[in-house]
Amino acid sequence: MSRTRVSTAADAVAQIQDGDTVLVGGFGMAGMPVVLIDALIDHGATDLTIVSNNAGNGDTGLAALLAAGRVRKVICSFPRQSDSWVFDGLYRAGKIELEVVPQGNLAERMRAAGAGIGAFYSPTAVGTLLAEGKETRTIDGRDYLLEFPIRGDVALIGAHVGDRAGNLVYRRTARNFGPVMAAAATTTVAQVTRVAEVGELDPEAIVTPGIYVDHLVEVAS
Amino acid sequence: MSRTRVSTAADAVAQIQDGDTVLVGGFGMAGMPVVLIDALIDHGATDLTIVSNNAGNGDTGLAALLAAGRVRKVICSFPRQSDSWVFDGLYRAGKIELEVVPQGNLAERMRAAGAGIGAFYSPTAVGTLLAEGKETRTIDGRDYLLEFPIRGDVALIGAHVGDRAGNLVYRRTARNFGPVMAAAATTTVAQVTRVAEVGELDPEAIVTPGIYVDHLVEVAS
Amino acid sequence: MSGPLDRDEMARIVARDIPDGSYVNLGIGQPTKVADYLDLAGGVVLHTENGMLGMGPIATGDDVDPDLTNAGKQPVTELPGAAYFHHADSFAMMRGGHLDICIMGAFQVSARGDLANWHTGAPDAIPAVGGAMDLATGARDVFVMMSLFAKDGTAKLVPECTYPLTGLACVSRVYTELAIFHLTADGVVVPETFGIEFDELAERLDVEIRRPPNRE
Amino acid sequence: MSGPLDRDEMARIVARDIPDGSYVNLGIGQPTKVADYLDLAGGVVLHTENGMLGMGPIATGDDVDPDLTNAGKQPVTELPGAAYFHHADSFAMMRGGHLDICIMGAFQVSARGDLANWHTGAPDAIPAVGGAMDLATGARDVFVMMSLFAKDGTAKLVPECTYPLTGLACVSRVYTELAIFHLTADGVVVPETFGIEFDELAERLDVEIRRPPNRE
Repeated sequence: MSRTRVSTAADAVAQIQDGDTVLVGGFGMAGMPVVLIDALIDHGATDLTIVSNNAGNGDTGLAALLAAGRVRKVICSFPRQSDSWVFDGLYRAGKIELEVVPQGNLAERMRAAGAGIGAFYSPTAVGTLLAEGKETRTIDGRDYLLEFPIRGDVALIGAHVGDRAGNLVYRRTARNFGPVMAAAATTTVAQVTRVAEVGELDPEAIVTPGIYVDHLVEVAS
Repeated sequence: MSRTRVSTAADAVAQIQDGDTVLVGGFGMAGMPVVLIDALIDHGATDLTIVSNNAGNGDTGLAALLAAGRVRKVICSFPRQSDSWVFDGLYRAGKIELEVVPQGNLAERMRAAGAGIGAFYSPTAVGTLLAEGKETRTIDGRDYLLEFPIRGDVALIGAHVGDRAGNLVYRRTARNFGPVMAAAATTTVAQVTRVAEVGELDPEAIVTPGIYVDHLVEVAS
Repeated sequence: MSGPLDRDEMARIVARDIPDGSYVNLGIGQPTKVADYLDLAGGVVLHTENGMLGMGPIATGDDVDPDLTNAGKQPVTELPGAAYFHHADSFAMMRGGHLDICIMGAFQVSARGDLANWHTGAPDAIPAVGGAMDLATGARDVFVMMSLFAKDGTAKLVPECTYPLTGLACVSRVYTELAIFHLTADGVVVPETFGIEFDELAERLDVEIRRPPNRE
Repeated sequence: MSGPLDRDEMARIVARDIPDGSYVNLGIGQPTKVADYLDLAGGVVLHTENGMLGMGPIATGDDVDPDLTNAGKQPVTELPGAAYFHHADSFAMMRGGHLDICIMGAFQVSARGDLANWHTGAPDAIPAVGGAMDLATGARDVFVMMSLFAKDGTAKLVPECTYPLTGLACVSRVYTELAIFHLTADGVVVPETFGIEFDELAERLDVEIRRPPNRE
């Protein structure tokens, strides 16, 4: 019924090219596609731009991707954390580019990419350092900044269950960036704890329709 | 747990003022809040702006509101239908104002109102009669029109089940404009077939969180 | 084919040209019939802009549910794997370029792919656009199904549309009872005709047409 | 009150001032503690920007679920009536003005309500903003909880912020261990002090403060 394929992690990330923009889901560990990130490290693509809420924690996952020297630029809302020493070191050494985007603008810019919106006016960050270089406009007496879409070549997200048509449901706050990133990328890979048969999921409760999902990778939950 | 109240239709529409903008859900009869529209007719508010996909069918519902002379302006995507004789007559007699908005721009303009977006660039309608008077901008080689939010003073929508905290679920394609209008209006009234206790609805499957819903009106299904 | 296509044959030909795995939106009217010739269980997923993927055939009898309709407000059915979403999400899906093909009727299509299908331009007409402009702009490919000539005998595939436009340079193919037209960067290519010779077709149109490259 | 408030007393005072039925977002750190003094079962609904309404207290023991955290990534619980949504919907809710109150910490707040809480401005600091700017702009009311004086003794309620701003004219109230400040169009009003006389407080601040109108 759809083009979605059930793939191994290695096959699903095989098409990622050097220089690609990769959207990586998750907020903390909730929704973090750890198996897909490990596959991306093994895959070897480099010169990547990573869009994610954070810039890696500890020494695994995104931090390991950064440590391997594969990332040219990070677009995120909150790079600096108690355990973000890999990113911190690269940044202070001038070895990685950083674009800090307020969390809501980050989500909305990806939402715009998926929704075919050319740009939008957001009130967030008006009058701050993060407004520098952005076009401003007063609408009905309120000031806004012009924000442009963030598109991904590939999105790597974590979901709960996916059916063979690619429909996804999430669990609790692990939903976070998944639905937005799935729509914002040319190719979307979802790590799920179970692949269900078509028709198993409640059509009223599907959060990401299969049209947005190219690969399902089943992982141990 | 919330401010949502279970009300009669008459009480729920009592606050509507002359001159208000009222968002009315539904696509055809699916999701049409017929009981609330009848209550609005009885209430008597006039000089209204109605935002809805269509401009009334037959002689009941929105058409009856129009026939009663209560509507100054209609903002919709598709006024002209085989049974839209009430609107057609008023329009041809110059007794009602019409703003035709492409269906997707209509939905997105209300979404922007609910989401605090000041304006956005849409590719829809570029180069058409409906682009007249709109600001255009070329972004990455593609042309867009600047579209502004449509806010409602009140939204009248139809949903399936609502819990006492105001959380709503819908049925099938009756969902249509409901979630978008609920967020775009200062006050939202939802007609539901059943009021459930708090905790009955699956938190993963709630489509409109109670924060957007002020009144629930239970009607026979 | 021995003669011009009837409506069912046109629907079948359009369905034949839709690749398996496509996400497709069928416009109101004639395009709705294409569903009858698609493999909805195994191949093609239908989108309806009022908020659904996985739409099935028209519903009849006990299957009719007033909460489940297509964009033409006809009762339809739900297939396994279906998903529902609200209007803003539905048009985001469309505008964001996620639908492969949308099929619409038309008053006129220009050789460059401009589409006119929402407004006759008559001074007393009440304008009504629905989702046509969103679909024209949003779908990756727009196929038009229409009769090639209007009732007054004038061609509806034209050098420039005279009716108000729905979208600019958006149509990639036009299916008519007499021929299929591919609107390409290299001009209007006619891969098939039905009950008419290419030369006669060329004669009756103001738009320059070509045979496919491999037959030239 | 006999002396300056401790952290628990501050949290209790803030909770006291939140009307029943409010939708509230609690920032990371000190504001999280306010939850302990709110009637979450009957009165106030907590929003967490990672995608939830109806958040309950911090989870412990068997209730810990790695898929259920607050914005500070601490495990939390779900209350009856909770709803989940994705990040764009969550920040749309915030940016669209649907949250009644958000409570945040601060480095500095100006008399006009400018907020500085994301960046020390130190040249080697790595900037990280999270959702602070979205919350500052989006919530109808922003309450700040902070100590009134920095470790070096300088006041954090200032005529003009010297730290990089998070939002302009967004803070409506400041809760500190020594006093509550309402930032109004008519100036900074102090309805309550804790362990300090009004006149001494006025003496120690560069911001002009007033007693509430009915006590003047």
